[in-house]
Amino acid sequence: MELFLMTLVTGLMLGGIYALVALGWVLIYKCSGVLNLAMGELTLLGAYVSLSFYSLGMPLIIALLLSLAIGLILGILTERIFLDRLIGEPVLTVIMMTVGLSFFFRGLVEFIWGTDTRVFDPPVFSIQPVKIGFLVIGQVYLWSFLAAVVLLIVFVSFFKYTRWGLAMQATADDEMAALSLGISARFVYAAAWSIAFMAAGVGGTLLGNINGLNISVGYLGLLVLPAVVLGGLNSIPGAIVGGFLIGTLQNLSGTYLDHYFPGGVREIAPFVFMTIFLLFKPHGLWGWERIERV
Amino acid sequence: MSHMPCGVYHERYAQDHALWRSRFVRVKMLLLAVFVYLLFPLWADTYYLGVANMVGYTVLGALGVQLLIGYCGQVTLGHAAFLAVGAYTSTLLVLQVPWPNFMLRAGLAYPVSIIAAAFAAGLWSLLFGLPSARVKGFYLILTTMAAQFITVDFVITQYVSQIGGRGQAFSLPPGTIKIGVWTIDNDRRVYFLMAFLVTCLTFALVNLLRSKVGRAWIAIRDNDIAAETMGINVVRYKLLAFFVAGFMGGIAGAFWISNLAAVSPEHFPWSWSLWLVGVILIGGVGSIHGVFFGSLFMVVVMELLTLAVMSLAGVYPELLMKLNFVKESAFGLAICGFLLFEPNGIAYRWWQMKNYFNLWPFSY
Amino acid sequence: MTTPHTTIEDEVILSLQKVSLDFGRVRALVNVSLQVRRGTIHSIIGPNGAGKTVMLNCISGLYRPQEGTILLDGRPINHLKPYERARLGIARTFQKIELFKGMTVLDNIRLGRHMHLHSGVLSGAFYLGKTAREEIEHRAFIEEEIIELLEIAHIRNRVVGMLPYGLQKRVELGRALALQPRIILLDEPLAGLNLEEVEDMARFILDINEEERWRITCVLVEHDMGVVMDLSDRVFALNFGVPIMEGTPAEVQNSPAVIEAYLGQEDRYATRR
Amino acid sequence: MVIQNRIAEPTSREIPPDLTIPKLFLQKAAQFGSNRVAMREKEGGIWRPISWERYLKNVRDIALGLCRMGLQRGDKVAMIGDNRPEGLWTEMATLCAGGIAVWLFQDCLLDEVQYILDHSDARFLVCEGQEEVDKGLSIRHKCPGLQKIIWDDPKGMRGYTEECLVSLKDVMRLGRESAERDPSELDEMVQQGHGNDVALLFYTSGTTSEPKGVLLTHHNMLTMGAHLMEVDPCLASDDFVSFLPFAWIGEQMMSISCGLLLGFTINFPEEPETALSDLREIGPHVMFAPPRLYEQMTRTVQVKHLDSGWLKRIAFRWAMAIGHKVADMKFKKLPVPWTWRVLRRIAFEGVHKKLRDHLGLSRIRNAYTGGAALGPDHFRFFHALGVNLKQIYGQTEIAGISVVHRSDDIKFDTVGKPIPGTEIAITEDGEIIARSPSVFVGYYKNPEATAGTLRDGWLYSGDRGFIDEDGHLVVFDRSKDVMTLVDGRPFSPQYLETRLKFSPYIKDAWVIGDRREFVTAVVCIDYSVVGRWADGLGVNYTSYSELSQKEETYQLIAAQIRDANRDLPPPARIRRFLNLYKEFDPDDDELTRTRKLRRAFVEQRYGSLVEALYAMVDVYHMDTTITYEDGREAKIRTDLKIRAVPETG
Repeated sequence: MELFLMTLVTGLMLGGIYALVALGWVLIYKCSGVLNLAMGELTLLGAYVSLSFYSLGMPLIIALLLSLAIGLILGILTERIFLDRLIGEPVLTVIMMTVGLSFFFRGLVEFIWGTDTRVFDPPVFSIQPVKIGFLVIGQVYLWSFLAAVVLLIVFVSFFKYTRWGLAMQATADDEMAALSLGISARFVYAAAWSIAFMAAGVGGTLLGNINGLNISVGYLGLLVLPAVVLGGLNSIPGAIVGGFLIGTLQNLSGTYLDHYFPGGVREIAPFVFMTIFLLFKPHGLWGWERIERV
Repeated sequence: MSHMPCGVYHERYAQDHALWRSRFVRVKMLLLAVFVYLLFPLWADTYYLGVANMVGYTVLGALGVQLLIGYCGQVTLGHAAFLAVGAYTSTLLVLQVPWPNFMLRAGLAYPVSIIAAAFAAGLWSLLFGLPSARVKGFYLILTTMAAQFITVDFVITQYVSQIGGRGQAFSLPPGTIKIGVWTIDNDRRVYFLMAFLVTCLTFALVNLLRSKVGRAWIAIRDNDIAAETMGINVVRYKLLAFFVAGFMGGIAGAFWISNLAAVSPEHFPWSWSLWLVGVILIGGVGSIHGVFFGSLFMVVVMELLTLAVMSLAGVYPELLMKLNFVKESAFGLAICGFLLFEPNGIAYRWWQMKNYFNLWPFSY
Repeated sequence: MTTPHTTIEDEVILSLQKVSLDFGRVRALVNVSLQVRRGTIHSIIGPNGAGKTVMLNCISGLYRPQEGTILLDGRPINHLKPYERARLGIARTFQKIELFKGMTVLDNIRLGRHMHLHSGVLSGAFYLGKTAREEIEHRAFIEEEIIELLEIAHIRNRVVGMLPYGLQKRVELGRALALQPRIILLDEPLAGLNLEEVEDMARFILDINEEERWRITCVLVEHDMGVVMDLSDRVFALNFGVPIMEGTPAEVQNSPAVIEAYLGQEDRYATRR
Repeated sequence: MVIQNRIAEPTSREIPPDLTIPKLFLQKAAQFGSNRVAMREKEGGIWRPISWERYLKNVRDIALGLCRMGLQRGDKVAMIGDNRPEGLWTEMATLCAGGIAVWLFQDCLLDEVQYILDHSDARFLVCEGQEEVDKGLSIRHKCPGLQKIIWDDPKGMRGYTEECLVSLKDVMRLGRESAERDPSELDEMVQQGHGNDVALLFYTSGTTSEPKGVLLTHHNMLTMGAHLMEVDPCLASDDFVSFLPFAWIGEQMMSISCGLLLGFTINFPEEPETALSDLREIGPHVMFAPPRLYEQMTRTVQVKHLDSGWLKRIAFRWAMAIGHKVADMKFKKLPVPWTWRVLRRIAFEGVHKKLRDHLGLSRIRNAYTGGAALGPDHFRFFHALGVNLKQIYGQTEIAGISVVHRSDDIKFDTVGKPIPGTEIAITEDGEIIARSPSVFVGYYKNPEATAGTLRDGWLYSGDRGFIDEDGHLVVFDRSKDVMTLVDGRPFSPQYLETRLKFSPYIKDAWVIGDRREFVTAVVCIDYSVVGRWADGLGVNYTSYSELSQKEETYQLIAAQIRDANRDLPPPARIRRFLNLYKEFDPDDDELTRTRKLRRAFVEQRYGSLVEALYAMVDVYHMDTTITYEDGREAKIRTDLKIRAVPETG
């Protein structure tokens, strides 16, 4: 029981980070219909940028803010250069564009920072675990989780209450209507990509704090996919719930199934779960019943 | 509609249905065969043969991807899994099965293993094609991705690789790969095997595409509702497409072990799946020519890049170490560039060029 | 008006019994019953949104009605998938042409032959023996029976998407004919055609209905009242998913209920000059 | 009679007087049997070959079938339909049975059909399908001689129950049964024939009066074919595409006479509409067509060339310039220097070869044009491509041909030299007369006309012409078409019109000047070509009439006319012109169905326009009524500009 709760809680905490990245993913899809397979590389890029600034001796917050700023610029550039012209193209084209981007960014990251695992040095969070009741939780997890939750709240309130957020929602629902309200779709697309870059950067930085940073952190970008599929691709709450679910599921299967299937169950379980889930509920938990053709 | 020179007419349907309908094309194909089977292997040294083998391997892998994406409309991002299944099946059969002596002497073990590998990969692919009965588009892409991770990163890495207790990689001692009396132990022999397999699989796919099965696939790609009212069992044909694509992938994988000293999961990463899709995108989706153009283009460009980096190494030695990262980025940029500037791929350009000269000196 | 067929006139080939279909809160079909006799041309008329196409979709299996039974030759086919119904001899054309636009006319019609072809993957891959023989046999069939009938020899190798609309309609009919169906469901085959093309198409419909070679029962959804009244043996009128009446063209034409349904839409549904 | 000028060609090929077409047919069929393809028909997308053996069998069945149905020697069998093997079989069968074949044009009006059927006393009418049967049925009661209507294509024949209708299948079945009883019957029937028997009854298109029936014997047809083949031998392996009406003597000449004499393969297109693309598939070695077809080909090339990219355009112009240069040298019989030969070779490989491929002339050895004059520009165009195009001159009355160019001796303003065995002379009135074994025996049931045309064995053609210093015959346009200016100088409007129409921008032209001081023209621009040209310049227009009246268009057309004027003597040059606000249209009776100008009609219709052209005004206001396709009429008020053509420099 204790083990179960422990696993569950760490899972949830990890899930918070997933949810954050998943949010960025869904945002892009909602606004511009792009199914983004480069999310993992966005994460990498953001994390490495923060790490670099941090290694220069800046406080983490400043490093993070700087990486957010760079994410913002990169987001706009990426959208402008690569994706703007693909509006209305077949899904495969758009997906492959993000695949191309992912190769490009990964190569770039590897080229600049190499493939060795790098850690935030000195560690940002104390290694001393925190005890809450009978639960023992690494501080890293706790703080990461809190940071993720705070950011999630910020983003969600941004969509719910600010003019820009509403504009983005409007564009997602009906581009023509949005245009008639004087909202520039191009602006919204760029904004979506910027926010995605920023969310991914934060997520990556947090993950990097937990296990150290190497190229496999980019795997996060793939784990996000089961999360958004569970949520139904175009639902922000869905993505958040999906993120938490996947984190939990991953941890649970790592703990309980590893015994039966030694090896990488932890990494594979979300995908197996997703495949089975899709067979029964092809549109996710909150998705539209819309068939898209590739 | 294909362009035919004046004075080419057919008196029988067999002539009209022939693959190569005019003498010009037949001569062209003959010259191509002479080049591929005679001139090139005579002329090429180990380096060029190596490059050619890489091209051939890419073609073999990409044919299945082209079938699924280009002709059946089922996007797959996990094709390397089936190459891996093929490679591992073949390797295990060659290494682990106590073949009777006469078979070993006759060099039958490897050929038999190729066929077994093809079937194994085909069935494995069929299994992961099952969701295509229910899901489409992006969801299908995800399940094919799942195929990659489950197959390579889980089943093969964690279980298959442990067979025989050799650890991660299966080494293939020289002389194990034998077809008949013909030991495939150098690049030239690998080249001939490659050329033979590429010829066979290309013909098989081209023929399929002009018969019942291929037409059904294309119909499903273009308009699945109309296809169903034509009496086409859409699910069956989708699964068949997965099977055939996996089958071809299995052959590709089984072929590739002849070029490897050891087989390990690293040979079949997810990026290789993506690479294959990139190849058909660059070559041209829905075109057999495209498979060849894309493979040639990608392999040759990568080789040129290597050469360029080598020559720069004097100035900036670190570059040499980071060659792979440069390649990765370049591949990514190539895909992006093609999607932006040549979205129909090289095959379309080729078609346009042919058209330009066919219509010469007119434009229509 | 066509001459009545004497031989198998009374046999009901297709029947809908109390079929109802809802889309959410929208009632698309309400208790629709229909008996189509073998060898007849049975038209379904009704104003826009009356549920005519929905009826065809139910028959061909694209929609599953929530209630009621659809019988072919007295056997229920409700549970069958569209492709299984096609194999029982139901072919159709679509209101918005659903051809395979990138293929040639010939390949489109070849697709219609799909279920009459029997070669598998292996023989297809070698394109020898059975496959090659079969391809030739069916090519001959397509040429002699369909291309000849529909007068599309001059476009056989053209890509369908590039053809004018009227010819596309004709190719779609050809593709449906290639199934050698017993019943053909024609969803507005005349829509968007010019006068000459309408005459051609009407002639083809009569041909496939009357020629000894084909003898296909036609279920026709059409707006062009003039042609409907000329071609049909029976007419079935529908409004908002509810059957209004069924009868001979003359009866339906003079029925007050039908006139009522069309009231205010006279202009749109007036026959072509 | 004073014969001023006479040329004759000796012949070495004698046709035995008792040889008939069927006898020759049986010989060839026995010779080639099942080894050779007699004809191909494109059907179901492939060219189905028909061997000589099958050909013979089908002809036998039809011939015997017709006999069982009561065909007697000397009976007429009328035929109507497109070009298809069945047509040729029936004709051959008729000849075998000793009958006389009468071909009707597919587009004959009902009155004509009735006149010809009635006048020829045809007992059988062989129709292709429903359309022709309908024609036959509707005039049957007016032609008492007509007994049976035979049809071939079952399409749409479902509901026909008339008693006089028989399907060709049934006829053939009758014949087959008969042949099984007596296999030698056909041979015996054929042996009864003699070369002097009448084989064909041809009705010459009656532009002025009722059609006249030309009676041609077997000997006429065979000698004509043999003599033409003496000039330009064909090979048995050659291909010929039969797509022009069988009722045109030129088609009979190739399909029946030459085809039989040599046994080349006759190819039938799938549909009349696909004739040109089918022609391209076959790539014939020999063809004979009226000028219209060649004009259409050059026009296609000219128009397409304007639409192609700059590189293609430059290559085309360059290659055509070389081609023209070399062709001109050949016309003048100058030696071609090696430099030009090399250039021509390059131009040929680079452009000409491909152009010929597009036109379906890749394999052409001899191309003939006849029936009317082909403009010199067109003529030069084909020779520039290396197509050996020759002018043929002849009438139905002389079995189609009496004069033709020789391969190494082509002058595009002449029609060449008489074929072997033919004598040509000019009477003192300038009329061309001819004598040969191919001259017909007379008009059917019209002795007065016969007497007028056939005197002392000479055929009086009614054409004017002279024999030039090289021994070539030069034919003026049909006498009635040559016009004279007010000062008595002759000029030929048709000639000018074809010259104008060589320009891709000009679709039709009407040249005026009979008994006037100078020559003027009414031009119909080619809307699509001029339209694209205007788009390129950024000229805005919304309709044909607007585009035709643009100042830019006038300048363009003026330049075209100036080009056409270039080599002409000053009096024959076009001085003033206007662009018509619409195209000439066969539906408005301004053109014939073959797009020939109905001069008399347009003169009457546009009389006031003509006056304006000579009234030296710059603008003509016109009110006119036009009838739309759906029968509506509309009044149109237009201002038509009239411009002078700048002098040629």
